[in-house]
Amino acid sequence: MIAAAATTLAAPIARFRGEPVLELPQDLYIPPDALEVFLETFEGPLDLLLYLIRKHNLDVLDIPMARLTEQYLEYVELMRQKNLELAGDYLVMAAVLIEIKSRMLLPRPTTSAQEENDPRAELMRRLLAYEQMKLAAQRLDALPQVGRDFTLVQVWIEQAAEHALPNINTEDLRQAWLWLLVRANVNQHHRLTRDQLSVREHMTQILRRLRDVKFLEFTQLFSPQLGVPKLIVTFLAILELARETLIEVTQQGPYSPIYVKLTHGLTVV
Amino acid sequence: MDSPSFDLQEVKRILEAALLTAAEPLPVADLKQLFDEEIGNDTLRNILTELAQDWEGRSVELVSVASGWRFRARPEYHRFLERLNPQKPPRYSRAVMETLAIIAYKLPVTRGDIEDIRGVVVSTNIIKALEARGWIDVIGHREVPGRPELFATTRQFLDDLNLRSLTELPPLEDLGQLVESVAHGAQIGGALAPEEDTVEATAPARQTSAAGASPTVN
Amino acid sequence: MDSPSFDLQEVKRILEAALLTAAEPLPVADLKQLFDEEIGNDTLRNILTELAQDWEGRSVELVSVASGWRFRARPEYHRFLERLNPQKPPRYSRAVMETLAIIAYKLPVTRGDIEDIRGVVVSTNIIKALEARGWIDVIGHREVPGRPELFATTRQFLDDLNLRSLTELPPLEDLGQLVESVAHGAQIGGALAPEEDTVEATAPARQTSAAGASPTVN
Repeated sequence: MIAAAATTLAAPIARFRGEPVLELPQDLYIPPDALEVFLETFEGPLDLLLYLIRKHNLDVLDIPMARLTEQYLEYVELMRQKNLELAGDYLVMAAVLIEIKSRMLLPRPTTSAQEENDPRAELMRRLLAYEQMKLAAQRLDALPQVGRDFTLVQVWIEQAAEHALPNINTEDLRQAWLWLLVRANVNQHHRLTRDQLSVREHMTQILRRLRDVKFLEFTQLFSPQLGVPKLIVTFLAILELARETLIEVTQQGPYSPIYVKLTHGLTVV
Repeated sequence: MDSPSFDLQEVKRILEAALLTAAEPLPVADLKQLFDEEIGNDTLRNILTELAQDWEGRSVELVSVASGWRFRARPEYHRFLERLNPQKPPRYSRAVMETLAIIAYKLPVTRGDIEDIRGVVVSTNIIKALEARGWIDVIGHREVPGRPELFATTRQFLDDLNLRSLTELPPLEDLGQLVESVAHGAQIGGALAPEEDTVEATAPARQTSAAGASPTVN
Repeated sequence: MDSPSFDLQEVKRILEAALLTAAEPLPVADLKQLFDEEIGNDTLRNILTELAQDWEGRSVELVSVASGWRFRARPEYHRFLERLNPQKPPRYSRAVMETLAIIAYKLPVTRGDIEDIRGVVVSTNIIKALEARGWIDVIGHREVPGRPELFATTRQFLDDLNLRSLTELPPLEDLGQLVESVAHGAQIGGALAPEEDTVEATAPARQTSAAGASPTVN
């Protein structure tokens, strides 16, 4: 896959400084199932550009804009075709590249210093600034980190036990979930949305109500005055509870009242 | 005593590191897991006793309590330690926070559900601590063999966190992007290192591949 | 050096008890409060250095970090300790680490500054995760329209990386080196160039290329 691409590429490329001698290599073929993963490895347009520059051995001080732009646009087109969620940032960069390319086609005034007016200067600066931070991030990540790479010492003091209780906030819970995510056990089906959460909250409320009374009539579980969304969520909660066999929903016959009770034999705590 | 097949000093150093960093007393059974070599219970207990002797005359001592071995500050030094103003309010351990997060986001859940997600056994102490705090309670039983208790967070939990409803908890969507590819890890990490511990697997893979990967570039 | 009016060994024992039991790093100012006698800062620092030397060659070491002095288990022993506690903090994704690096090296920065460098929008999740970890916080606002928040890394960030100050961060690659590494990325960049190995580690590694990709080329 990438290997194949890289091989086709490697052979024909000549390394003349800033001078694209060869055709654009036909190296963009990536098997469809790998494409998404491949593109996801880029942290944004600058990252993709740096990849292209390296891959094609371009000179960052003298970027051949036509080639780079063409390459870049092909990737963007690929992403578009694959309906990958294409961040606006990639399109903005496309526009920047095209603009630089067209400015370079214009005859330059011979009077002023060309170096300073090089339309590529800003792009180069950004690429290098990003590369610098990218490397810094890697080195930072390589530093030993508490918990991940070393543990702190904390010896017990007997009377420490009666100290104040810890306080937490909602961000702590988010952080805790992040830790959970790290372990492969938490996967797709543990993803939760707000809506599911609200269903789960209502499930709990229903269980709590049924805990206090033996059973309730179906309609008693609903509070129409609280609005339609609430009704729907309550209904979904009942369905979910029934699915998880936490409650039983019974009806003697058509049009007779529907009763909801905790699953048979459930000892109420 | 037969001559041990392991480096006694190194065993001591490892025991010391484990005991000094542990939040709870460590039973001998746990301590045995520290070593690649199989060390017998008696041998280990002898080494622990030796280690305790090494620490005699210092301000911290190694003691054996009901649930295992632990270091603790000697009572004579408490008066000094009290002079240090407690720097920060105490914090719950990660195990407690993870358990609480699972109950809050997945309620109603059984202990088994929590263990499925966390991948480790949930200690009774954690559940008790959260119940004692009034943050979780049992709202019923799941009708499966064993009839496990179903836990949910309470009104007080919401009050203490200043929330009106669970829906005000931070949404969890996209959290996956913050950690090193969990989703990919499952597929790719697997290819690189087949252990279940993806986290472990990704870390070294990165470094090694840096060297290996370079030629791909052109 | 004048002869101390205190029992040096006892001072060491008290320091040891305090540092071994502390939940947070202890600054010299706090450590001074431990003693009835007035001990000068320099004297105390000398004693701390001596104490650190006493611990050399063991599995636990006394280190000085941004907020003060603390004991930690040496990283070399982490692989043993991990066996007792399989819960690890996350290894953050590149997006998080790049954001963190920009804040650490360019602080104070606004979200806009970060986005300028990374070339992509910085998600709120990333900022929140770093704030929740206690590694960054808002230290003010830039006085421009919108008054964007200025972020900086915290002391805890330094502590957690076992650093005393930002100057101990790995140095930034200088511009000349960068031009080299980008220009000759194919030759020497491999070791430095991260995205190739990411590609290697993700896309191609899945099936063939771990074997196929890297060495075959040229």
